[in-house]
Amino acid sequence: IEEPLIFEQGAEGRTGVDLPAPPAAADRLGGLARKGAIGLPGLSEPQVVRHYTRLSQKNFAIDSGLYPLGSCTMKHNPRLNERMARLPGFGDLHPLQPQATIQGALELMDQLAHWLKTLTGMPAVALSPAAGAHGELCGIMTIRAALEARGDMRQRILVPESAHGTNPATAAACGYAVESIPANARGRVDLEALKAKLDSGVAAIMLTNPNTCGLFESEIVEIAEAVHKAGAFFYCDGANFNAIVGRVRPADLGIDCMHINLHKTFSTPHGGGGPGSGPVVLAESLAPYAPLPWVVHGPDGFRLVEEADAASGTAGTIGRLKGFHGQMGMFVRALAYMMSHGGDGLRQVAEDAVLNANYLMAGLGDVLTASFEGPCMHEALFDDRFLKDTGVTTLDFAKAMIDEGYHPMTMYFPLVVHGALLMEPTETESKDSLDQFIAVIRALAERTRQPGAAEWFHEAPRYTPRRRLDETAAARKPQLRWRPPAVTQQAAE
Amino acid sequence: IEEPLIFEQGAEGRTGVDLPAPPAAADRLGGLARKGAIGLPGLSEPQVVRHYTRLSQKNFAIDSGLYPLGSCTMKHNPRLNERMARLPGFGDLHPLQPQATIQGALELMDQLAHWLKTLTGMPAVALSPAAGAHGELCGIMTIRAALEARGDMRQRILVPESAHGTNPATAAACGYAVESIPANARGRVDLEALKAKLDSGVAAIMLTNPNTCGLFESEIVEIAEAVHKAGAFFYCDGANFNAIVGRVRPADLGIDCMHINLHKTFSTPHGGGGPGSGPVVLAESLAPYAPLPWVVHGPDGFRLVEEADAASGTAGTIGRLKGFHGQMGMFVRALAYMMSHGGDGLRQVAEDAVLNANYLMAGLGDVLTASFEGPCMHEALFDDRFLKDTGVTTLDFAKAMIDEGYHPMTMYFPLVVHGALLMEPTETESKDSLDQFIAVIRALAERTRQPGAAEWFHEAPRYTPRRRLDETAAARKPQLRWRPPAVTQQAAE
Amino acid sequence: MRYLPLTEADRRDMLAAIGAPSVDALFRDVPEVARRKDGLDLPPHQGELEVERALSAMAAKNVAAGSVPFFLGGGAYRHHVPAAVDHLIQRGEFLTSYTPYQPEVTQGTLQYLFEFQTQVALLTGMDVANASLYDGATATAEAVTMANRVTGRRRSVLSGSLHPHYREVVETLARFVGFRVDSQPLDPAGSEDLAALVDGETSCVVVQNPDFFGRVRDLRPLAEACHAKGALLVVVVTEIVSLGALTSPGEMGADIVAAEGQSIGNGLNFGGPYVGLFATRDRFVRQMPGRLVGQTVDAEGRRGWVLTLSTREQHIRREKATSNICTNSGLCTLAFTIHLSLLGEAGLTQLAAINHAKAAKLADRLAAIPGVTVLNDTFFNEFTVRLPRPAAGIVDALAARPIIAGVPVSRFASGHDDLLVLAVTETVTDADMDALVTALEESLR
Amino acid sequence: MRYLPLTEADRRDMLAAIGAPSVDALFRDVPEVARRKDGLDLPPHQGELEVERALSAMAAKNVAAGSVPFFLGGGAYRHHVPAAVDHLIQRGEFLTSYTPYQPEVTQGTLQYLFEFQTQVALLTGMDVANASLYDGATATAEAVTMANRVTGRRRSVLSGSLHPHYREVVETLARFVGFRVDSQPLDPAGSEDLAALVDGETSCVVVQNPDFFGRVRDLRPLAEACHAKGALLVVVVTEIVSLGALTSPGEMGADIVAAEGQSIGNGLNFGGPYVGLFATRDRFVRQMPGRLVGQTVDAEGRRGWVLTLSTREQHIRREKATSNICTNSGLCTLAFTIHLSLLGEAGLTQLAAINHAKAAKLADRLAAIPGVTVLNDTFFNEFTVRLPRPAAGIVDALAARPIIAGVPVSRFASGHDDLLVLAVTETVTDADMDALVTALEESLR
Repeated sequence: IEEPLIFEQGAEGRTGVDLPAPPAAADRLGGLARKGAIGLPGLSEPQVVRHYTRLSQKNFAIDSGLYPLGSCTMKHNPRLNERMARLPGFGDLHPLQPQATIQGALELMDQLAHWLKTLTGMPAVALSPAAGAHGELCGIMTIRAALEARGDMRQRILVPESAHGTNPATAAACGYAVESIPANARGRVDLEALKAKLDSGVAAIMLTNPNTCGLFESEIVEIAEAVHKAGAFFYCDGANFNAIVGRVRPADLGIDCMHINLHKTFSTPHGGGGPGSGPVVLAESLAPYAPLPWVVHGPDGFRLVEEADAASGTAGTIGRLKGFHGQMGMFVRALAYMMSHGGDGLRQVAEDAVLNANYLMAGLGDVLTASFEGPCMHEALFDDRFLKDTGVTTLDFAKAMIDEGYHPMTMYFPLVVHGALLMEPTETESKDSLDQFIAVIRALAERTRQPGAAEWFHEAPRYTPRRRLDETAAARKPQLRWRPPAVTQQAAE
Repeated sequence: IEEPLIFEQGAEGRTGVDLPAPPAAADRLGGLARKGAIGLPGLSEPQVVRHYTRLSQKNFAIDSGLYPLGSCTMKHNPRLNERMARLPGFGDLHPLQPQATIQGALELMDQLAHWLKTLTGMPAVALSPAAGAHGELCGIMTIRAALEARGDMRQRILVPESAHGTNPATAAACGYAVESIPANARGRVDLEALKAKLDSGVAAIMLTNPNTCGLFESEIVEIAEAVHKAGAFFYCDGANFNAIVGRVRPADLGIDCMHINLHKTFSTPHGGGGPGSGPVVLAESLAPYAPLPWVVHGPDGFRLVEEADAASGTAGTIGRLKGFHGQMGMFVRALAYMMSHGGDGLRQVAEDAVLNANYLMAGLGDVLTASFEGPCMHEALFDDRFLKDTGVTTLDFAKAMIDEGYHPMTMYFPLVVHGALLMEPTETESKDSLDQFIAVIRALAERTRQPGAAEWFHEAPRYTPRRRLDETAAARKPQLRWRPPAVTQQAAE
Repeated sequence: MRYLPLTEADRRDMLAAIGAPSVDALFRDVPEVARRKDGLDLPPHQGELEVERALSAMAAKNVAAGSVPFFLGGGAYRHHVPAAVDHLIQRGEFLTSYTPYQPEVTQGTLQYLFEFQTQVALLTGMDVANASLYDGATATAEAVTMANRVTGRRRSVLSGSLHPHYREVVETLARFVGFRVDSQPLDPAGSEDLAALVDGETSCVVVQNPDFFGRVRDLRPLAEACHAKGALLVVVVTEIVSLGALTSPGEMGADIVAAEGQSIGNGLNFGGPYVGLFATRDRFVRQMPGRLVGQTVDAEGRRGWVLTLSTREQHIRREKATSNICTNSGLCTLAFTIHLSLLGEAGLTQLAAINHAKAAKLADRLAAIPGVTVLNDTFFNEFTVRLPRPAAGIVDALAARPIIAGVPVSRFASGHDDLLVLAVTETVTDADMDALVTALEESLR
Repeated sequence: MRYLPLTEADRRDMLAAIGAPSVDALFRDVPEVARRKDGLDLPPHQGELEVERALSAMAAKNVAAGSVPFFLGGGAYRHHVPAAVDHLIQRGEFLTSYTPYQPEVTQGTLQYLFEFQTQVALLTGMDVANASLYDGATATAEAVTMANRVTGRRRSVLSGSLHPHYREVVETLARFVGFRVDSQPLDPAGSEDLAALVDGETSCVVVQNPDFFGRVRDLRPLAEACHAKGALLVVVVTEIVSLGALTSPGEMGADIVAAEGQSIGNGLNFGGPYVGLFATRDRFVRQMPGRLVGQTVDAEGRRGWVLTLSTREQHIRREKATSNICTNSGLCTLAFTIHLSLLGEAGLTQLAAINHAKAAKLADRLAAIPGVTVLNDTFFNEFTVRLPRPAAGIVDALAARPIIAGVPVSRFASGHDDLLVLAVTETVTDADMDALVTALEESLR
């Protein structure tokens, strides 16, 4: 069933809200009242509800099935958390209310900070970053501030080949030159290559651990020592914290700074691409540079410190990173998740996530081609050697999975292996679900060897609302908004 | 995608809830503690959420598209009403709380009663019936009580051929003999035939108006007069009140008693078959017999009268029909709906419902075969003459509509025409939606004339989670519950 | 008018297409005398904000159960319902669909009803259950008329410890349908001898377990007595969570179980909508009221579900139907099924154990108050106490503190002014119990 | 552990299949020093009821905006959001899906983002908008860095009437990225001459409209001044509803619009998550940060949508990306789009008219209080008053009544202790205004 755009369904004067007449009053708009129409369509509530219901039916989601998107931690999103975030005392609270009226909100932030600090072993946390990449920005800025404070103007940041794209982008955004560190044959950072690059010009290393190959950086303690010895800082991308939460504290690995994606490890919903939340835990050496605002205990309860000021110890702050105080709605959800699991449950989360990934690895290792030797952590990385000479690409294989009722895994990432297939089942998949998935993937893998396979796979997906879409055409002549037909016609002439 | 039963997904010891350990205490179960297992499956929350999400995806609903099920009034269900019903002051209120703690609830019931009485012109309303058929029971009981009170033990109830099955079933359940009244060529009750049956043995007539052919009973005033002259009561099935709400008051037609399906006219959600709510409005002559409880104004605010008692004027009551006080959750939704529309909006509801049905009639009249002339009310009735000699049945035609993205209309009802197709678009469909529907139905109607049509239609639906299901097999050897495979096997031996 | 998609222009165009001069012309069959030209005396339409404000103001005049220490049962129980339940039942595909008459596009509804039927059969220990009735009270009335049909007899015996509302609903039906009901007097002492009342004319005995006072009964002797005389035993359960701890009615010999399912998945809702559970033996299935879902196969041989045995129902059989019932409690049924799926075997039995243990704790604490005695030797999560003063006054006094202390038996019948029925669920905290005990002690001083 | 489906038996079986002796063995790559044998000092797992209770207790320590007369704006506005919005965004297919990298199974997300982009472009009067950023403040910072890229210059001028948080976020970024920011001093008088500050080194001027004090500005002269010097005009909007009443930034010559979209579809949420709107001219599109959805066709020629121009983005370009942004505000975007679809042209313009008229009414009432002056000649739904005493103390005193009276300017900068910024939306009633006026009169007595 085709679903037109809202702009193609509107009628003049129709609306999906009923509003009272405005009280009569002289206009104070200083002559700047809008003159022309905006161009928004008019729809009734039934039309809007049906439209977005139908759109939703064109989406795959965790709620519909296994979503093994590597590096994204597509785990179950508890509905309790949604309910808690909507309590009027949280959801209907203005960020600029007087402090006496927001004590519960500050308590919640303080509690969340306590959990994050305990789980990471770090003494401080900055809650305001809005997402993982924003947390990276925060972390690199605190590192730069710390270096500046000691008069040390270093210029380079080291990033492994396998890193998320945000890592080099962040380093560059903060004005650093980015240098790549190669991986060794075991899929880890090459320690010797790293040491070779470490000198007094290096501000930091940015490392993901467990790394994007789904492997624990087994020499991480040695890396930390080398980095610190060179006077640099150790930034950790915490995107994969899910694999070790409750079992390993980043502080014990020598990490100075790490962002945590609440939407991954602590299950705030991905929501079609956001909002996220990326608090950053900081070592003692970086804590003084944390961004504003800070939540502190005052004589009258909790207090928000919003201005840099020596009295409150915030003089070193890098300043403000975001309007207001952070992604409160996500804080509530994450804390509800943590309290539900408890310390014991979070440890079990890591164990089951790792167990599930290794079970996939074991179940698929003989039909796909695992890139590195086992055991993996929370995700299983394969490359496309098993597709050699079949004419089937990683992309084709992924699209065929869609027709079998699964969302594809992450493809072509990390870059360190060829035609990567990165599968992260997460701990909220049952064994039954994994068994079914393994059976389907095995059948597909076998099918790649059959005659006509290349064509068959290349035609996939067949049963989706849309077949493969022409991305090249989209980029070549971008149509980024709807325009009324008349205008389109003019443009075409 | 196949979705197993929950019983096929369970594992021992797994659960979707976390409960604290019970406090230690000696068992007071008198030796009747459960010994064996119940046999319930254990599932985690992620499994349960995914299971019921997937099941929902196998359903058609108003939110997914036009649902022109005649006589059912499948109109838009506003989400505001859901929110209101969940306010803790309504949703988390126990029916037996002290009266001082439920004044708002009683006020709401009083308000709802006021709206229903004003819209129908009737002086009293009984709120407790749980659904339309329950309301019929209530109405016929009050009629019987009124007759008994005057020592008049009549034995028969007249019901038109076109009536809903609940009408004769209700009359029979109250111990009445049911006599059928034929329809005339205009699809209305045959007034002369009715008069011929009216005598001192007739307790009541049960009439639906607008009737199930979608027509207004144009001689209804004459019918009422004849009924009353015979000393009988006039019961109206108010299932189709949606067509006239705000424009016609049943009291002005001479009706003594009418149930109102809140889930139809006032848009409480149908919910896959319930719950409904069927308040009954009563004329002065029947009001003293209304069921308990009554909401009355007392010196300290509102009061629930729960026992028959002369002091409160409830001595004549037929008694209690349902546990507690009625479908409160539905009352809240219905009142929210009424307040949203207001008197003006409800009148517009009737007008648009009738306009939409007539538009369908006009758009389809030349390709389908309309059963009766003239403007219809809120639904358009066709019969299967247009399918003559095509080998396609009404059922086949309906199933083909499913593949086009529509829920079928009501079929084979009312019984007064052959192979009925009864379409009720409701007022919440847009003109665009109707135009699209008309185009699809026209194309299908044309297709019935093409070679191979019989087979093509008979194979429909093709694109549904299931093709046509074998209802005969289901009824012949009913399997009404799941049993563990071992037991099934034994039974098969 | 936010719910009405037609614009004035649409209306004009549509009238033209129809060939009608005006909307009034479409209403020409309405007798002149009944055509309302002007509006009714009702307020005009309002926006969401205004409606929400008005209804919220009404809601705020009530004392929500969750906002106070709360000990009310009496046929409706306050349990914690997981957030996932309400989330799922609000999905439009469930909320806004109709009775699953078109099975190809309603397999979702049909499958959960089949799961529901199985869950109810398992819980009650019966062979088969229907897809729900309105509530426990109407289910009980349907059980009696079904027993009449099955036995061809027209006399039923109702226990004096049956919930008074249930008794009244059966009596109302009996009066108008025309069968005989022997209702026993309210029986707080538990001394009635129902077996002795069964005779060759008796279609059924109706008994509640745990009963209205909370007492747990061994129904096996009664079942034997009924069966010996050709009568059926109808067992009523108002607190379905009790079946997580107690021997099921089926195991004790029930022929029909009529129960209130509100406790699982459904809120208090001031008394409705609730969900009537109805289960029986295989051999009586064709005399059952209400909707039934059965398993079958589709044209390609795949398992699927349909409504079945509808030849019992009013839309087919009209005046010969087993019941006039047409609507079930669909969405409440779904809530029940989802909540029970979340609980599972382990969860339900533990939930029942918590309810029982907490009730025992409160019973012991109340028994320690001078002048207060606990009536029940046995109970599940509800019990009755005898107070030294009329319970109704004490309940009202405590409501002002505010504590909702329970239901005074005098609300239903005179002669038992000193009795108070209290329920304790998992939602009751130790602090709630402290508050009640303190308040009660103070009010008895 | 209700969220974890593996049973102990599953874990045993799976370890056997893997060939690992224990789960510990799977963690063998973790250095010994970092393996935690024992649990952390954190409470154990809890059930829903317990978590709900604990968090509800925290929430109850806050004063919810809707529970009191409420006049706070300052970058976040309390509007009524229709119930359908929250219902729809909670559908699992939206809530629990990821960034739409696989377009075949995410057409739902892609289509609403395309609708969102169009809505934002229409509202702001710009050619093109992206699929959202984190919030208005970070969008403003991205606008400045984009202007730097487009112009190849590294000096930006920030108006003194820009929201102080927005200014601070730009300054933080400037410090670490290394560009120059000329922030003007806080300008309640509206006397700054930004045009005079534009020079040949200026990449952009950033100005808010309505500004932080609520004032409505004609930006056309400033736009001309900017363009004459080759600089871009960045217009910031914190109250997007204002565009239902005001001439759009696009019409006044803006090159980039950075706005906060919270007002439409999204609750206050104590400051986040919100939704940053970002719109610009067609010619700058390849310098835009953030995700973009574009129209295309599928293999069968049917219209469809994909993420496009991702060669600007970090996952492709890594250190050469236009921004490091990876996450947008997907679900907030959806809420925005649904709410704006419900409003439509008629609804938004009327909503804006109501906001404006109510604000005018309150401004007139406050101006009538002796000692109080209204600073603004022009405003939309927010304005600033000068009080005869420090505003912060008055706000705190009124909060105790409880009335949330607005934001004292002293919260952001010293030297303006007597200024109070108040916002009035459609949710403010006459009774709320009465309460504020009375309370203010009393506190000034």
